[in-house]
Amino acid sequence: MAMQMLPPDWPGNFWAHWAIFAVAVLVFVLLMVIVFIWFERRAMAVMQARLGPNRAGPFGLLQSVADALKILIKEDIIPARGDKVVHWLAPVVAFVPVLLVFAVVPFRGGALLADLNIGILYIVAISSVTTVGVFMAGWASNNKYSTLGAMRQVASVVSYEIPVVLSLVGVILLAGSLSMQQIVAAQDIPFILLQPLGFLLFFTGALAEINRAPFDLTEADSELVAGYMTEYSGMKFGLFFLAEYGEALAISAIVTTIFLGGWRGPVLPDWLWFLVKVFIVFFVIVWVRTTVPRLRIDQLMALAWKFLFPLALLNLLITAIEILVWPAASLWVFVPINIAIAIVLVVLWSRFFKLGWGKVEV
Amino acid sequence: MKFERYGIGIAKGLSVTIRHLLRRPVTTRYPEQRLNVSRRTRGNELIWDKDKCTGCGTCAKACHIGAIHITTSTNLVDNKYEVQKYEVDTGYCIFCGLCVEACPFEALFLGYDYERAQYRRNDLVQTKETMTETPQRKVSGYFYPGRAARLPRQSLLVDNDRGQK
Amino acid sequence: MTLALSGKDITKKIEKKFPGCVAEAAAESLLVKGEALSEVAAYLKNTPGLDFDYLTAVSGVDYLDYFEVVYHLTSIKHNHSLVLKARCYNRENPALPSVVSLWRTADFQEREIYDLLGISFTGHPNLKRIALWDGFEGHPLRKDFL
Amino acid sequence: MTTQTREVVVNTEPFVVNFGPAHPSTHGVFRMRMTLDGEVIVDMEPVFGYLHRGIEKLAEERTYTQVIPLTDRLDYLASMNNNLAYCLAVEKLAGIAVPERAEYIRVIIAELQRIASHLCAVGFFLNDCGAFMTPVLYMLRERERILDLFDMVCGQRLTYNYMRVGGVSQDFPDEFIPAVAKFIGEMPGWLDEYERLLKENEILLARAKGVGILPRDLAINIGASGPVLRASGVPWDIRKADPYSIYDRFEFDVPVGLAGDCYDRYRVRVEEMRQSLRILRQAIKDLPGGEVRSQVPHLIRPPAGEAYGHLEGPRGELGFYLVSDGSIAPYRFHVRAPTFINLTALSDMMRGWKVADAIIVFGSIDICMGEVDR
Repeated sequence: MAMQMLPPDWPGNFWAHWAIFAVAVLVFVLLMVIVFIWFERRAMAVMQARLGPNRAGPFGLLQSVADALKILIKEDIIPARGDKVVHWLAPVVAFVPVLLVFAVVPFRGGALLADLNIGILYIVAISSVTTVGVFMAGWASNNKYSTLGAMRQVASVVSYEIPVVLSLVGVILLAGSLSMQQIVAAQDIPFILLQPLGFLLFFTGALAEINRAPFDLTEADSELVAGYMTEYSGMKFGLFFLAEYGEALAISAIVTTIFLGGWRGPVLPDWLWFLVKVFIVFFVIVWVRTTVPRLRIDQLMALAWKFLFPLALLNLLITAIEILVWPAASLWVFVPINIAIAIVLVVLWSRFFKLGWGKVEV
Repeated sequence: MKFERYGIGIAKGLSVTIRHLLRRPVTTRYPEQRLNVSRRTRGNELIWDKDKCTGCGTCAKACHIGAIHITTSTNLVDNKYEVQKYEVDTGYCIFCGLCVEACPFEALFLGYDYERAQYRRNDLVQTKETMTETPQRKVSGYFYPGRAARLPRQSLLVDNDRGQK
Repeated sequence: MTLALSGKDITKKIEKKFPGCVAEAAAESLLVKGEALSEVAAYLKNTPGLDFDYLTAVSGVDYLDYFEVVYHLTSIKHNHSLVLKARCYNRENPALPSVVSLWRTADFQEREIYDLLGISFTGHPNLKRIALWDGFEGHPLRKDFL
Repeated sequence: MTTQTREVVVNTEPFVVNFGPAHPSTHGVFRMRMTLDGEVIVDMEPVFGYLHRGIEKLAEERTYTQVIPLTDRLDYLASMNNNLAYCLAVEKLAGIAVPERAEYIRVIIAELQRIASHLCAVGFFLNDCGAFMTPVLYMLRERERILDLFDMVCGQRLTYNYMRVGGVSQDFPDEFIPAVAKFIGEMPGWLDEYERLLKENEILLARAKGVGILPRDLAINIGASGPVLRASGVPWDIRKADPYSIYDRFEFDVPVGLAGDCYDRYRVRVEEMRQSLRILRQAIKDLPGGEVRSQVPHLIRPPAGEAYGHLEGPRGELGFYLVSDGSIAPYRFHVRAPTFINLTALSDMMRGWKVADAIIVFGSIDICMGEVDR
């Protein structure tokens, strides 16, 4: 498929380009979050032998719109002795970085807001700002559950940042550049085949960072009621909800761009490929969330430091060796080798990886 | 966490959930689809047979909450007391069916209908007039197998019956 | 089949050890004087032949002129059971020695009897109301509670 | 199990958190006042009584038959067993014989109720571990089949009021036995699938194995009973130790755990479901015909005296201590509630573990507040 690349400042001058794409990103994110919420509830429902939303609109499509309206109307309670300004600011600080991440994601045929040559570095930097928002929420709600939840979020994000970044570095080595455009261009073979271990590490780490599925410690409803979101209601809670699903959308978009070859695909038009892959990745996230129980906070930490982090280093080492020693060899040769290495490493490492049992003599 | 099972347990769990994508959901959409209730269901109303009732008051004594209020005339007409007031306060009644079992003359039955919610509490009190058997107000087969035979068969989840439209 | 030991043949053993503490030995229960309760209970729990290590249930009954606390004891090793009773006669503040030190299962049950019947158990670690809130006066399960 | 001792360098000051009556995972209105040092639980004090309805006082002004609807409300997840335990106590008190067919019906219904109750226990426990609602919904689907059968037999789905002193209130309808046979045929398949969902799940193993251990002698000392006691390695099951009604005619075995941790309690409950299916198969096979209730006057007037009738409920030994003074109402009605007593060691099992473990330990004991508060 000939890669028709859109010129970077497509409609001529810079400001028109920026305006069009800013609006496109905003509409894309909000619309996709609404569809994601419906998609998750529907997919989980079918997997749990029930129906899911089917009352509002055909197949319940307007359900998330109805939820959004309901949340808009709901009264907005601010805890009495909480820190009012920080309480008001927290959802904004949590949601805005999620929007910023989409500036560098190439949607179709290389159309993106800003073709930064440090695409991935920008994504990793911006996505860790949400943690500040979450901690502000935890602190400002003057509620024990929120503080516990916020501290757990900070601890988990800090410890999962490193395996995530290291697994991305493996991809950068292969693609030869940080910019998302180049990465998509370099993916004649989707990097998921070349970097299976990198994909596993990134996916697990990303799940922990957006605290979904087995790592949803921060708003573990069975322990901390709703974690840092306990004291929020009305539109502020809506923003946090938007942020959570926005992050899931961001992670799916990043995984599609980096590991599944972005908008490139044989038959279908390129924008459709991007959407299909994003939905597939999100389905996997929902699928894991439906099945797997939750990890305890100290197991979460131990998994990050004792399992993901060493494996990420090893993966980086192996990729580097491969690139240096056989630059010329066609990449298809490496696919079976890398998959085999990934399996061996996981088996070997999990042989003697054992968590402390967490009972503290008190 | 021992991973020496290398994530096989998680994979098995995932295989179970994905398999449910191909199965029909088990739930029924209530207002549109309705399940047939059991033939012996203890619906939330009582049905009283005027001519069989002799006004003996055994049902009122059997009720451990005192939800049945009955007053009869004092004179005996062909060994029956003429019942002036017969009220059941279904707000108090827990539908345990002890009154139906206690009635020696088969004059009291439980209803088959389960949608009798009211907006005001004293609408819950069933008086003599609203307790007779009518085509809408069917009698449940509780404690009387003969009447159960006339009711539709119960839709059982064991037979994968999701109720009819 | 759990063999229910009759009060009579247990009394002979107990009389030898603690003379004069068995008030009355019925067919299937054994009435012990209030103050001798803890020694007899300890004896029943620790002697090798009996070793009632499992206190199934503690129930209080208000017979108007005295309160009676009934201990259903079971031995898991020998699979036999015994019903031990103790009475306290004054109604203002009835008291009995607590058996929490022997069987921790009595902890909540004695608190419940204290809460609903008003029998206080001396030696109980934290004897306070369990089913009702602390400000509640009176003991509902007493026959004269209206 | 290795425990790391940790000397406290930074003197953190423990704070008290109320896992209050209205908390998503307290299985009803139950409050835990926890003193926490960071995430680690230093001490925990259970507070209950929010659901206290004074059932023991209510029973004293009702006739022996009118008390049966009250026993439905004790352990509302296994109310058939409550009815049965009460009827056994009254039959022991008044010396009433129960016809053969009624005995078999009681065993069939009690074992179906045990499966339904264990499904609840396992479903809510896995949900507390964090598996987001999937085990609960699979469990509700299985339990729905049993509730349909109970609805067919006695007309209600939760408060059955089905057993009577001297037998059962009504006989089975004729389409009941084929439905139960179909259920017994399918249930092992559903159970295997339910197990494949989470049985060897590494995260569940990590969260539940070795957590909240109840040692064997402490389990006996606190008078624990049911799966909690058997998971700690004590093979004590009233159906085997003191067989009531006709349980001595069925052969089944008693699953016993080893370590007494949350995972063992979960495994013991799942194994017990399989054993109940085994009993059901035998009971269905030789269900005799005949009367379902012996001739009992409507107002039973047992001779003055006392009796303690107990049975092996899904949550443990459920006993009724009845004192009768010869009148038509029980003089004293005391319930030996298994979960009320199983909670005695809750603080010992939780001390030293983290907040997330507290929820799992509490979930694995499978309490039912109706029975705890009475």
